[in-house]
Amino acid sequence: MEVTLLVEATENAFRILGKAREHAIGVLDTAVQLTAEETRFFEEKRGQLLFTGAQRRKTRFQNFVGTTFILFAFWILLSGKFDAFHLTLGAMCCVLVAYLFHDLLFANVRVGDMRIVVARFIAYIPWLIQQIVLSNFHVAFLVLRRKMPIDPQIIEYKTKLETDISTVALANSITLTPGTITMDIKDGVFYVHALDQKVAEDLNAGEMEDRVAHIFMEADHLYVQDVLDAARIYGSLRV
Amino acid sequence: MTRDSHDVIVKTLARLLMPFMVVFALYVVMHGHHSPGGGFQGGVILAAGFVLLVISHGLEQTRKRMSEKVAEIISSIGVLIYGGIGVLCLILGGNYLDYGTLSKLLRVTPAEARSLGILGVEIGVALAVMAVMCTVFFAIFTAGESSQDDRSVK
Amino acid sequence: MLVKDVICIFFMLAGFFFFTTATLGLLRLPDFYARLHATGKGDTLAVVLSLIGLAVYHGFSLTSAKIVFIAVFMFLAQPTATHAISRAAFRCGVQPWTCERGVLLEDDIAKQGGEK
Amino acid sequence: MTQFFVVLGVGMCVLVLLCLYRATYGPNVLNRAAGLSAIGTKTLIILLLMGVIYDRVDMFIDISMVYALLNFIGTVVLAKYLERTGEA
Repeated sequence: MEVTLLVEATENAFRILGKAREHAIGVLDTAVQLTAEETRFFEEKRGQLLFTGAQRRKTRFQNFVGTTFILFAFWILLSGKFDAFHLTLGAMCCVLVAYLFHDLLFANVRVGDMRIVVARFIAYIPWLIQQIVLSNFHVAFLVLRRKMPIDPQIIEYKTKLETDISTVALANSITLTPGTITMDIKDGVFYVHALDQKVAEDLNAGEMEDRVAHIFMEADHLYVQDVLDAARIYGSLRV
Repeated sequence: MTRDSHDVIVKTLARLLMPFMVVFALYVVMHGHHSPGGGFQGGVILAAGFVLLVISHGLEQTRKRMSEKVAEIISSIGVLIYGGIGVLCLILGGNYLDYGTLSKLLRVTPAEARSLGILGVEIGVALAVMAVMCTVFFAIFTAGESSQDDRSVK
Repeated sequence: MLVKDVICIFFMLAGFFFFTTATLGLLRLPDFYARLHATGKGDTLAVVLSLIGLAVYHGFSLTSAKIVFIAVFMFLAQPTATHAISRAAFRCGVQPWTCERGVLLEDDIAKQGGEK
Repeated sequence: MTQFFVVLGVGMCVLVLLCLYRATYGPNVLNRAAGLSAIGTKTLIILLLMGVIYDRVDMFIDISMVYALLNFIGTVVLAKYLERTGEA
């Protein structure tokens, strides 16, 4: 009787010990897994930080140099004096201002495709001037009539543009084209005041948005230069 | 009041315009003896640039470049430059702000010394005017609250 | 009379014409937003035309370059100022004038205005 | 040619007076702001015309540049102020 009890108790003890061992193994496995994940996470984070830091320093220096040159050209345009004293003064002023405001002029600009953007923007200007002249004749036509044929309304216009500068270009183009002004921008929705039904339909056709998107290479364009830049910096860091 | 106003257009245009505006103000200050302008006008244009920055980017972004404390220090430095040049002339044996006497110190002819002295005085005046205008604008914009207590300003 | 003067006079008169229409629009149009249509577009083109005329008259120099710079600046700044004012009005809840609340215009006249 | 500029300047002044009507009797503050902005752009051209008439364009160009700048900043600041206070 007592022997059987003893045997049962021993078996129970062994069973409990086995369970405990399994538990312990499970816990240890989880701990090892967690540690490995954590280490990998931190490594990735460190690499990322190193990468963004290097990129930021590089772009900051580029911005500084670019801002200095543009401002110095502007100074020469303003000053019109080419003796050594005034040029030195101008260079000092430009370096000071570029040091203080280097992050303003080129914020959110991708340096790689700057030339294409400028060329396309210059190609866009004649169309814009034609639209402005048309809009001025529209206003003159409205004003010089005895009875002004207008039917004002507010329309909402959803845009697919993402960056600041293209939004600004589209909004100012809308303001300058016939019969529409941009009243407000909220989360990519333009609230546009239109003078009559026809111009509202013209805007909703979206020709202007396509032109602006084509200039700034948005919504249908992969930034190849960006990928190449990032790959080069990252490779040099890893080696 | 102090938060970003989220107006993309004014923000972007202010961003693009600000460096040119500051360079133009410095041009007005530096060429005060050839063209209309001088210390006061240049200082006011500088302050207008900072006003545009506050309006477009919000108070917090502007405080990184020009806070109230920095404005106070700069205004003192401006007055110090102005008065220092005057007293320097007095020490060198001339009248107050008599730039001709600076030629002994700078080793140039009296005419050039006058030009340089006026330039220094104008830089001092521009710094003082800019800093005081910024202080006044900050005080009006935050409705007289102190700069540290941001939450009391809605 | 030089060719330069003729070009200058042409540009300045065109600018003056658009200034006039912009001012008349500012006076005559029925509500605030419609007036902004007049000034925002009219003044931009008129200022740019006048400045180009003056630059042509002055000839090729650094001063003309400055005038062209002012023209570029106005070209950017004028629509922005227009947008800023209209945004203030929109956020303040100023309602635009519509035909129902004002004088009811006939359909064909409205269509004529749209075709321009 | 000077006579042409003088006549043009006088015409601009008349336009400024017409804008002054909107800036004075405008139904609310926003209309006044729009009128003031229009006056500013016309004043810019008048300043340059004065420079051409007196043959000192290099001097007046700086003044008109400052005027354009301050006109823009003044309009934007006024608009932001009105937007913040909510009184139109």
